[in-house]
Amino acid sequence: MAPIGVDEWVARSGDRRDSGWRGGLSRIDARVGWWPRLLVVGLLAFVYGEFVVGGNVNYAQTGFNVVLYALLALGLNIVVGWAGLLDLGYIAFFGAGAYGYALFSSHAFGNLPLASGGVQLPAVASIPIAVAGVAILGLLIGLVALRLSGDYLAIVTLFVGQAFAEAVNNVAPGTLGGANGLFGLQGFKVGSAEIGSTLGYYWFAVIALLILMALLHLLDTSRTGRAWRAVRDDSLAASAMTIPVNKVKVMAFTFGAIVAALAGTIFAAQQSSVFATNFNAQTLILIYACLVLGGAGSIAGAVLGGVVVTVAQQLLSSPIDSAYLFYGILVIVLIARVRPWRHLGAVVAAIVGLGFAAHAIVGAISHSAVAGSPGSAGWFAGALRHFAIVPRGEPLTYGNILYVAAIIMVIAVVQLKGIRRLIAVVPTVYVGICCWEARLTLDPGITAQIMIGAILIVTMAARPEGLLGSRRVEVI
Amino acid sequence: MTRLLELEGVSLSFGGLRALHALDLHVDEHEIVSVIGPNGAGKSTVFNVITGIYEPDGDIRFDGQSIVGRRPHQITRLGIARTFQSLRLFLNMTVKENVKAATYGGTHATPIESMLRLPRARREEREVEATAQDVLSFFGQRLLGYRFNQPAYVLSYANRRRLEIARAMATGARLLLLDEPAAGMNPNETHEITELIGRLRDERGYTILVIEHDMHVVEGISDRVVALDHGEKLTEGGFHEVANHPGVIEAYLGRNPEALQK
Amino acid sequence: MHIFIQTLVTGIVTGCLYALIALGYSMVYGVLKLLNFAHGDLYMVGAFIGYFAIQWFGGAAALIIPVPLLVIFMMLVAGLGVGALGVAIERFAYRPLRNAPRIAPLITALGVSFILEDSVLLLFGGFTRNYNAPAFLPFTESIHIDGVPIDSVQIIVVCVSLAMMVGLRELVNRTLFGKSMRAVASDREAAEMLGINVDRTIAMTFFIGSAMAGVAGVMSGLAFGQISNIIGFLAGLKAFTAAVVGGIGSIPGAMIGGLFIGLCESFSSSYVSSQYSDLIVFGILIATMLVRPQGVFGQPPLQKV
Amino acid sequence: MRVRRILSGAVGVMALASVTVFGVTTSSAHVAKVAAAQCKASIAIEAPFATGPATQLGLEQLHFAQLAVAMANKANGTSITLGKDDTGLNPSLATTRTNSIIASSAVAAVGPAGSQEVEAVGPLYAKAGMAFVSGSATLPALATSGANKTFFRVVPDDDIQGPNDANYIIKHKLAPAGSTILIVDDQEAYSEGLVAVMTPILKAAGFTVNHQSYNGTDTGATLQSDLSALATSQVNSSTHLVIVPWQSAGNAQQFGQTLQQQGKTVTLFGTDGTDSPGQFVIPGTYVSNFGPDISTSKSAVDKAIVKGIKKYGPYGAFGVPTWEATTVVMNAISSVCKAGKTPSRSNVLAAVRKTNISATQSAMGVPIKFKADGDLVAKAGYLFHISSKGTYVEISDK
Repeated sequence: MAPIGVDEWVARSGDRRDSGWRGGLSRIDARVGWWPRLLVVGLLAFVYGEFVVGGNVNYAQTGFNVVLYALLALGLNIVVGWAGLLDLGYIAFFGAGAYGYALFSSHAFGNLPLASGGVQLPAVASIPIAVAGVAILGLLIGLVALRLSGDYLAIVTLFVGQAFAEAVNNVAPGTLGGANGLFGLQGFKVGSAEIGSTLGYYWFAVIALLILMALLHLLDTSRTGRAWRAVRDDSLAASAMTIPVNKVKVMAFTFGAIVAALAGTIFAAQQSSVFATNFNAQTLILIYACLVLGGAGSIAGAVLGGVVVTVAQQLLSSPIDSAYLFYGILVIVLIARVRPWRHLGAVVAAIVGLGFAAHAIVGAISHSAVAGSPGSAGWFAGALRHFAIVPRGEPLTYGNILYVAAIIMVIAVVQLKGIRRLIAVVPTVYVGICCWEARLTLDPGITAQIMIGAILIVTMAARPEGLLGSRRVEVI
Repeated sequence: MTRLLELEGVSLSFGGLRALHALDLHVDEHEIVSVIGPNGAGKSTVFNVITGIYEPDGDIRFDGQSIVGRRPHQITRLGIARTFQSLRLFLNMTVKENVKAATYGGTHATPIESMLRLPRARREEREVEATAQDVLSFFGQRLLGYRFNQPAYVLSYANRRRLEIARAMATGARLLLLDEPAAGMNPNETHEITELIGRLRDERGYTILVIEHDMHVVEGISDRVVALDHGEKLTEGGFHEVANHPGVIEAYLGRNPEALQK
Repeated sequence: MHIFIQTLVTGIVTGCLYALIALGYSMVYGVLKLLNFAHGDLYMVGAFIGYFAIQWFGGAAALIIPVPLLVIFMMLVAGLGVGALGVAIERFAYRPLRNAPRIAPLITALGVSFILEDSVLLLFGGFTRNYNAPAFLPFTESIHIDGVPIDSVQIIVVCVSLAMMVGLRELVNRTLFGKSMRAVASDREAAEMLGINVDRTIAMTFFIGSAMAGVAGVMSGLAFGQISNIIGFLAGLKAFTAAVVGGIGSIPGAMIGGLFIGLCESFSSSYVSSQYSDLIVFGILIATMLVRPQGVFGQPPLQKV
Repeated sequence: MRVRRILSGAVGVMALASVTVFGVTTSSAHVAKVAAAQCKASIAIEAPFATGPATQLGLEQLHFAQLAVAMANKANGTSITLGKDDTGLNPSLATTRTNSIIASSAVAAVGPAGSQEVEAVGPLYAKAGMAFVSGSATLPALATSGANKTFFRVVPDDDIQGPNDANYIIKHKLAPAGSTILIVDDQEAYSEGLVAVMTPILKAAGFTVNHQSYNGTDTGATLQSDLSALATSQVNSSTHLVIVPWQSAGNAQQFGQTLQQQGKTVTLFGTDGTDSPGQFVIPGTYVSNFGPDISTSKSAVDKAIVKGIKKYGPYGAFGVPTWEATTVVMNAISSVCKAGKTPSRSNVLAAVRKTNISATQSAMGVPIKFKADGDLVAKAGYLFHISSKGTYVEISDK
């Protein structure tokens, strides 16, 4: 028997969790060091850029956006994930970085006496200038934020972010361009060499990302990283353990700002223009989505979040791809939630049966009620033609009714238990499919937003700590 | 014997409520002093003013220099570390990280140095690692081995108390303030803690100021006992004289001396 | 003088609406410590319900029922509908996260806001609709103060808002529900142990808060005409400012804060520039927070060591 | 039990993988094959029809474009498809959309609607050598700056509309000589541009010009306090005319109502951005536009359009130019086909440059012929007066 005070249950808790294939993975995971993982990330990025993109601007753009959001999430992770400061003004640093770069690489100063024709510094000069400027901004805001904690901090920073957008929109329109923003920026340029293509910026961003991941990992496992997390868990205890809480907090703000600013400069150079609307609450929410979906507090999580959110958005923006995403998620959810297998089989069979039956009946009554073509293309569009009920033309009203119905049914399914739920799933899925084919595919842009919102809610309900995040206990 | 800690006419009041009143208290090098008193007597408040969480009137000197008005982390750097009655570990950090975090004040590598793992950063990391090992090993069986890399929140209550002490040790302090180290422990664990506190002084040379309710522990460890009530010192001296001091008995349990005798 | 009074009137009218929305924010924050970013969108939904109520009864130009009846009906339907919606959201989105890390419900709230805004966009399209209230509540029926006309809509807005605020105060201070709400706000676990039905209390809080936002939506439609699926965000932001300035979690705070923000806005745009009014309001907020983080009426959070 | 879990996990992973693979490998919107036999191609329209402050305008443009595609396909025997991209009148959104259009197989584009959007995407299209024809971007610099080499527009720019309006105001004494004219911009490129053009002309005519601005992106109560502040403190007894060159007809309507409600009697003068019989109906208002009112026109084309567009309900003057712009692109493609070539970006661009539509064939009432910089050769402008019943009446004499 173990000596008193050694509690076996706790001691073994680790081993208990390690069972099944997940356990296997996590054991492997535990053995691998940090730099092999980094290599894997780099390899994936290389494969995508080298073989997948293949000159397609759209893919290059997607890849760039992924890396950009990963960068932003990394920076946010310092402030939110490690130091535990709920900074809703993060977007301001991103914006400041972008505008900083824009000012030194465009005609912006053209209408000032000192620099007619504008300031056109090379990237090696303008990036450090912009980043340093923003670092100072972060320092100042950090100093101000010291007086606040928790939600109050969140509130003030939220308005700092809003104020930034308002300011660039209204102040000095001659220089900042007001609502028209600044455009015609020169790209990253050293001497005569200039990054011209989106793919070029993709590579640049990837390198920046890899370097940052390495540096931040080393920082996280150093005294500074420990201090940040200590302050997050209990700032009072931290201060009683020789940690200068305020200094540490300001440091976190500044580092977050620096990363955001770097991302901002890359963003501005790639878009070759900046607009106040690039830095609105919408973008902030997406960055938070990346971080929280991936798992706040984990570097890999932040990056994964960036991938998931951006790719999801990209897929959702085109009817064909979004169909794959939609049905893919549907399948995965069914597999994951409906156990055991015979139930799954029964449900799927029931859905298919219901579909063709309903289609046949409605078709018999009125042909035009099923004459419409499903919104999604691809190999299964043909099958869907005899499955989903889609009236002729653009059946908006019909689709809207289905949409509302689908939402209500989903809510109902969540409420039901056991066999009732199993039964309710069948019509819900079918209505969902019909709604998707008849309505949601007509407005990809809107659908994307709705799906993102849904993904956020579901993830938070299923796994509040995010995909790669570790479970947190909080003393409130 | 040199005076390590000295409180002189320390008073503190929250709005109208008077938490401490003209309190004099001193702790000598290598001494174990217990502070006793009924709930709300102001024991924890004493710790809070010493560690700089509240700023009192009067003077507090540590090793001869006044520490009133300094920030908590500065005071800890000078060599006063504490544990909390309501456990305040960094629950989401591993056991080892909890201890390492407490070495922040003792190390100086800048973030840049840490990022690039420059020589100073490497050296300090090694030292920190050693400190952590050393401090944790002090608790023998209890905190050793497989538990180092588990988050603190999986620890049992007793082990959380141990970890708090370990954390305090890692700050490199000379004076430990232990706030009810035996609270909520079973008799065996209580017994261990009593031994442990003794060893802290004898093996590690710490000076210890401890708040404790459990009279067995107090009796077992104290060189000197200070009794507080309503933020004022009732009496101080050896355990038995304090325990039999009528004021103390009354303060504790009105008119029922038996409880303290056994 | 004329300008001053006119500005004052505008400020009070907009301020009342901000106050109504702010109340919801404040109540929800009080019981759940949750910044419910979806609240502004509830107000937007209310505005739409009101609009469709008008269409239902023949449209602004050709109403088939007496105007007072219509106004009451709109507010009733919007209040109940949005209230129910609020309860549903709490039940399905927030309740599962009661004990999750603080950031989780925040993100969920953002998700809900996405879904509300874009569902309305999907169902009704993004173009602005107009209540066209003057058609049935003409400006001509108005009283004048020093040449400043105050029309029936403005009077309705102010009266209804005040009535609701007073009602809410009574509800919170006098009734059993009010007591249990305050209990839950101060300590949920303890309240639960004392046999208070926490779930029902929270649901009720959401209902009342959301209902007020819904009514506010209808009145803003009446007063300003234009509604679209994006009016929620800015209104929510401003109301939120109001709640914070007044002291988030405090009901009188929300009322005063709302009026304060409304007046700030109208005066800054009248006397400084409409261009910078938002900046000025945000400035005020940040200043308030730094001078008095817990807001004007809020209690400072106490720390136990 | 464990086996089952492993299986389920594996299946899940595979499903996810397949999803992403499919997703990444299937290209995005606007897919269309170009076959030599029949004249097939795809074009795209960028308009703010789903999001942003001007969805009314955007929907109108979308509908007229769809109509134009249908009509031209029928007339020319082509089968050209139209991809629709919503830009929310937002430059950054327009930039992303344009990138995906350029990545697609579209050979030319219609739109975008806003001048600030064109400023953002013009260089991108120029780089891709792809023609884009806007029906509403009127900022003069767009053509003259030389940054947008593949930009065309079927509408006269502000240097024509602005002076037209100012001169009309002067000529017809919409405000008594020497009185104050309030002109308010909504902080958009479009608005600020017009203000810059009109102000000096009005000043020269002896008016006192009071230039104010408000945040056009505000909504609800905030917008209201902006507008009523303008009405309260800027419209005084000496102000008789208020010019509102805004992009949102709804805001103009709300401003008009605020003025009425405050008992201020002034004349409003709106520009093309506010031209919307569905939304901006303050009686006695003047609204200028670059498009004619085709509803009363006798010409065959106009009749056909009116007939075709009926099902979409009320429309303003934004549809017609977009119809024209789309038709320009459609005709260019069919001319390429007639020449026996398969439509490509370069040859379509060339064909668009050579566009020559006679006044009778165009819905704009003027011949469509482009200068080198993409501007119209013809200068035309139209003016409407809103009757007491809230209907738009075209003013013939300018």
